[in-house]
Amino acid sequence: MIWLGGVAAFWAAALALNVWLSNSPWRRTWAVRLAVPAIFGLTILVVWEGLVRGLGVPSVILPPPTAIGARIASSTSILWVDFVQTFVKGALSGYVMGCSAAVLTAILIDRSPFLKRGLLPVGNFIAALPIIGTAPILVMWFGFDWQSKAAVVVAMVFFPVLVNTVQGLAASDPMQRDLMRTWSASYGQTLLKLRLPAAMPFIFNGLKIATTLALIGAIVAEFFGSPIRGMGFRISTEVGRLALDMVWAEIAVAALAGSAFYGLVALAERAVTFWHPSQRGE
Amino acid sequence: ADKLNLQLKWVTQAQFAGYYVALDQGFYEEEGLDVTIKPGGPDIAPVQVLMGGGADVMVDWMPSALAAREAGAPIVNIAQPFKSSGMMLTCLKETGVTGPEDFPGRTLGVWFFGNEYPFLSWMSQLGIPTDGSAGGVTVLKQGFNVDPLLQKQADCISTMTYNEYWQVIDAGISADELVTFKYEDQGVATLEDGLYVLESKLADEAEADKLVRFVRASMKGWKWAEENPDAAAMIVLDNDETGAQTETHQKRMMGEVAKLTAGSNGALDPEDYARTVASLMSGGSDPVITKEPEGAWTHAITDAALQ
Amino acid sequence: MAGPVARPGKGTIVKSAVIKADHLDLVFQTNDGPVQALSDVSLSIEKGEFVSFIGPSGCGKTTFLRCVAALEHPTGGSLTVNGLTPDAARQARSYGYVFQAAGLYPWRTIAKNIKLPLEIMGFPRAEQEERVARVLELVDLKGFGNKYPWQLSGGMQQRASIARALAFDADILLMDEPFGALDEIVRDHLNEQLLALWARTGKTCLFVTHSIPEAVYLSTKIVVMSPRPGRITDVIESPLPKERPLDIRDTAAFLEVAHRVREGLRAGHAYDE
Amino acid sequence: MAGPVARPGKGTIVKSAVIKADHLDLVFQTNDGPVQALSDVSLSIEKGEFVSFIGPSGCGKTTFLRCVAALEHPTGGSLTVNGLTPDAARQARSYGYVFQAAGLYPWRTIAKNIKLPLEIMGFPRAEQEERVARVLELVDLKGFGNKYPWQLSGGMQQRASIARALAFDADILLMDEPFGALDEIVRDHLNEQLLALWARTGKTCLFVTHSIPEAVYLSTKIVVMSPRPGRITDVIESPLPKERPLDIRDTAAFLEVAHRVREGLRAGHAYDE
Amino acid sequence: MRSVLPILTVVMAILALWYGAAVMLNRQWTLDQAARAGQDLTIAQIVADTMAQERPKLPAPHQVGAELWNTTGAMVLEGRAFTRRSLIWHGWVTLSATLVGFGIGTGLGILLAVGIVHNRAMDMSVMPWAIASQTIPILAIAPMIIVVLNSVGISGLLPKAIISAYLSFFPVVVGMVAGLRSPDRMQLDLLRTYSASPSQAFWKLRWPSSMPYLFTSLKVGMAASLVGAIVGELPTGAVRGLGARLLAGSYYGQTVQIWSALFAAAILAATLVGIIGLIQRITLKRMGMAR
Ligand SMILES: Nc1ncnc2c1ncn2[C@@H]1O[C@H](COP(=O)(O)OP(=O)(O)OP(=O)(O)O)[C@@H](O)[C@H]1O
Ligand SMILES: Nc1ncnc2c1ncn2[C@@H]1O[C@H](COP(=O)(O)OP(=O)(O)OP(=O)(O)O)[C@@H](O)[C@H]1O
Ligand SMILES: Cc1ncc(C[n+]2csc(CCO)c2C)c(N)n1
Ligand SMILES: [Mg+2]
Ligand SMILES: [Mg+2]
Repeated sequence: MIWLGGVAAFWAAALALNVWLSNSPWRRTWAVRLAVPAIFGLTILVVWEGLVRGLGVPSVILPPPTAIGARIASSTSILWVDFVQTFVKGALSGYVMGCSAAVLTAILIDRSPFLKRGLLPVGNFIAALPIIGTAPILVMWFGFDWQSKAAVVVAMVFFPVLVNTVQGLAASDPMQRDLMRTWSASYGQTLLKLRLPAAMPFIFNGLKIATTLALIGAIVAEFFGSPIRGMGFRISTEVGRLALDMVWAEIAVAALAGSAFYGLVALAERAVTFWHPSQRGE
Repeated sequence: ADKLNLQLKWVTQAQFAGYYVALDQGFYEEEGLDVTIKPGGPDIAPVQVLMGGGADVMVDWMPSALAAREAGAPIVNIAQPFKSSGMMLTCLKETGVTGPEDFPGRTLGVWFFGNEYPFLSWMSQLGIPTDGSAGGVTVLKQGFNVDPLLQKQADCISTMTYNEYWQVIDAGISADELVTFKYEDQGVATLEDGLYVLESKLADEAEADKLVRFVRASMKGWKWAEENPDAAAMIVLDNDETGAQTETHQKRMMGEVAKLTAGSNGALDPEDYARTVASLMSGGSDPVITKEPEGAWTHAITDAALQ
Repeated sequence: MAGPVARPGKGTIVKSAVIKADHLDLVFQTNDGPVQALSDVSLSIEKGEFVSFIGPSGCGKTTFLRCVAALEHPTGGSLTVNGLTPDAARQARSYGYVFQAAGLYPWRTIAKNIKLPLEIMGFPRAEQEERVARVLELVDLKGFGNKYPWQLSGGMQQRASIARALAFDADILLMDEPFGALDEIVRDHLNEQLLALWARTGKTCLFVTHSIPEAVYLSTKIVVMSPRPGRITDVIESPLPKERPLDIRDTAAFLEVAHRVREGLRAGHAYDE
Repeated sequence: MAGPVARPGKGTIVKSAVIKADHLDLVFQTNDGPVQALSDVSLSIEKGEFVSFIGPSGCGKTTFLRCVAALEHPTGGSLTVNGLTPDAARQARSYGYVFQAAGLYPWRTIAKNIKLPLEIMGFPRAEQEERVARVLELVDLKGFGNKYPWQLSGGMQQRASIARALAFDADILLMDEPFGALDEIVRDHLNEQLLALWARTGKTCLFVTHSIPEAVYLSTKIVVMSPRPGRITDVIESPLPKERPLDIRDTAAFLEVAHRVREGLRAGHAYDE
Repeated sequence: MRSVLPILTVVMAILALWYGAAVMLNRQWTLDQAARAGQDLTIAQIVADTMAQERPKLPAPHQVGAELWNTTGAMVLEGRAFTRRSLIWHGWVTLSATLVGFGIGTGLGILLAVGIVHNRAMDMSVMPWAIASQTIPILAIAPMIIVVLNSVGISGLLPKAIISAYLSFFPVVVGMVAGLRSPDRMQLDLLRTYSASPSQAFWKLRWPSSMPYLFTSLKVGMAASLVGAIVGELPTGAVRGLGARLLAGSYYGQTVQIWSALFAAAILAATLVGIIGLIQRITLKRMGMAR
């Protein structure tokens, strides 16, 4: 009861603090922008801890955040090895390959209306194939190590990026395209100087969605066969061993890495599409 | 009738024929039980379901059950319908593996998710490292099918006598192209499919009585299945909701499973238990369990059920 | 292919038509059925002329300019530019086009926007810089080269787009209401500048405007159009001299031309009740 | 609450100021530092006046109108509307605002767009219909009520947005370059209509324009502004009678006022070299 | 209808590639079998065999097609559309969880978006965590969700639906936040000059102008929902539904069954997305937003 009461009190206090902060004059500052979500996150953790302890939830069902934190601290080397295997080798390489292939394909499709009308609907259909089904097949084709994980990631990120890029390439203002025509610019010049820059906001939309997909894809693919390291391997193995604190430690790393990845791409977006109204802000 | 949920370790197949027979033939009903059988799957940890209250009884292997007990889950073996282990390591002959001494340097497929303990303790008894260090084996986390052997991604994979082995055969590889190492033959057998409950159930008299009736009916089911393997396989097939199981495979599986249950009347043989514990504790620097478990099994239920 | 030299003004000698439209028709196919945007438009423009197009909204002024620039293809009649098809003339990079809206690329600074056509046409780097500096000065935007378009007011953006069209010295300038967003003073100023540029370089200018004084002040020839379907109702050769100070707008000759234009325009509207 | 009565211009009789700005300042905080959009603006507008604002692009005309409509909040000085704060006046629904661009909602037909403020202010249903019909007629859009905005030309859209502002009969009309996108003939026509409406209803009008003749033709008072920072450089009380046929534009009195406005405007520009 | 020819061409190209790949990938097995039997095979025999294996590495298109027909159309003809061997029945099981999950996810997503747009504290604190939530591998926590829900007595359809809601709410939040914020400053200012209340502003401006975004996110959300339902089926004991079929096929190395379940899922997704597209077209046309 003490726990539950404490949780309610903390929650109310944090909420009040956040409402105050986000309406305060400093709401545009870096510190507050980071603090508000951090306080929100802290609230979740405290509520979680309180509920687990207050309700006596067994730790094989849901461990409290403190136990997870302790586990993270004591298992950094394992977590690092897993991170390298899954994120760096699997997710990142697949992300880079999948996204570049998608952009190149989009340019190809864009050159040919025939392909555009033919490939996009079929592509959308193929994108609807659930990865749970394709992952075992790709593991069968590409083996156990990170290559098959990268293949799953490629399959996952390809179509969101493709569709966004195709849409983006069509987004340049007709007047600006006419302008290029009056200068009798070549296709390559128009692409490089007008259509790609104008497509950037859309491409980044795809790239951002793809970051979370890449990580999920790499982890999930490991459920279907892997070497004995990697975040997905660890998660499924440790669930079987009832080491739920380790499972949540991996999940925490995944969430952190995923958010950081997303944040990096969002930063790159800011730098590249600084000119877009959505980036120029209020 | 008293409600009772049974959590299986894996999907509906002849491995669990005894329970389906008991349900189908009305043995549970006769005992005044209303049993629901929950199939498992690759992501289901039966202990978790038990702890979460989703099931009253679970089927699990002793290594993972004892490991869970050491991790703080108060589970107790109340019956052991499987006498022998069906686990094997199956290798392609063409790889040149002839005995355990050939393992170093090889790639071996292993099931994880709590099923890795028998393998790990075998390897540590052989003194072969599994962590990728020199002179050791490369371990792969094997998915739920036999692809790694067929695709030659592994030299050997884990199989069960009643299941995966036949899938390899079905895939067109004949028995004489395979080398198999049964855990039983290697002297590292650990107890498989036993029935486990939470300690608290045993303390409650009404619950304990329910369990007695459950074990009695289940063993009746098992013996029925052993005597009528084909009919039992058909019952399993009737209970498979995926519609993916085939008659041949289930009949064959039932035949193999019958060999494993043959020596058991349901009561846990303390010697088997002792051997399993010894095997699990012998793991050198990294044993599966570190100390002799206490109160991890009881004859109370079987004694009452079988008198 | 350099055409024979022209003699602008009222000269009587044989002239070479830079732009020659002959019974031009253009029909847009839309969902609601065909829209006749241009109907039987015949017009001949000589080298060095300054031609204004004036007419109510939707009469086809923009469409005609787009035909000249080969951005639209007539469905009937013939159109030649420098004796070539419009497409060939475009490939020869004969046009500078100023659109109705500024249309600057938001990811390029003003200077880089002006440099864009120079890059595409492959001017040497040093010359690019020099030309950018020159046209920026011409439209009074010196010092704003490093700003992004959204950091400028609407009028400044419009001037930047004019600078962009002037930078590569095309023979033919097509300008679609370039001064629409500007206030009267800036407009007067730019009118003067444009006239000076035209007099100095002998370019051929096609200029769309809604302002009668502006049309009269700038042009050697004023084309009045009427809508539905877009037709030319009047072509007025201006009697004004080539030298035109701003106060020429108060002379009787000027007012007379303006009056004729206004009458022509009014005929196209329905407010005569 | 009603503030003390102001004594504008040279008039000696006591009038009631509808809008009273006193040493108004407005500074925008931007990434590049503060931008002073309005500086020390003092102005008093009486009920029934027609006030035009004219000045170079970026001088703060729009900003001043937005302050009056409580869409922007001054950083210094005081501003009252009907003796209330602009916010309170807005809550009393005292304004009709016509923005620089039409800004119609694309998912509503023209009639529904005009009906929008009526719905929000809770007019009875029958009256809504009746008012929509009336203002559609006023701006010559009868028969177009069921069209969607994109089915109309730019000029028609602009007129629809004027109709929308007129529909609920606010006491104060704020119009930001409402006729910018229209050609001269349509513009003349709408000028006449607006003047007639104003004369009939006695509304107070604040009107931004870039056209000097338009400002002079419409206004009882012309406010000339200059940029950086936005200041009022001249306030001209028009000597023209209330009754104004279109050809009043050729009278000497008209030309004189226009001249004064032009001079005031020119002072704000840098083209004096 | 201009698209028919291009689509057919692309489909043909894919089928050709697919057949080629099937021959390449399945060849080894054929050769191994022949070598074991001591036979020599001609090319034609090899090709024929690669397309008729029982457990091919990559089943040929016609094998998948036949399996799909046998488990759907043929079942219907026999009047056994709702038996366990029918993909229609399994599809229905998945579909019901998908739809419930989609409903929950969409509702939640829209509510969150409304909150984010109207409340600055929510905007600043919730969005980063919504992003983080999507980086959590769902397959990892799905079993735990099922167990936790089980322990409070919820089982059956709902746990699966909750997982599919978890996957589908995110695209809806992102899309609707963008959509509800899409009115430009002038459109908002106009309402302020009328001194419209926040709810009037919502219903008369924000909501209608968010419609195009809503439908786009509904499409993405629907596809995500289906994936969620399939994922949710794996740890529920994998007894019924397309996920169970996939798993069972995978477990027994029955590639033909995997591929047919996979295609059934994709067809289901395409149909659902198509239906939303249709509603979108009708609605936007009614609203006058489609030209
Ligand atoms: N792409 C198009 N498709 C269909 N109709 C068009 C198209 N472009 C223009 N039109 C129609 O052709 C006619 C002429 O249009 P145009 O743009 O040339 O008018 P304009 O004289 O430039 O008018 P404004 O003064 O408004 O710029 C109009 O009725 C217009 O609706
Ligand atoms: N939201 C804003 N943030 C920062 N600066 C602004 C903002 N709005 C206007 N300004 C600046 O304030 C000044 C006055 O702008 P305003 O829009 O009032 O000009 P204007 O007189 O209406 O010009 P125009 O004739 O082009 O409409 C300009 O320098 C402009 O850049
Ligand atoms: C992920 C995964 N884990 C284990 C098995 C193997 N398996 C199937 S049945 C069975 C016995 C327990 O019921 C075992 C160990 C698998 N195929 N996939
Ligand atoms: Mg035009
Ligand atoms: Mg303005």
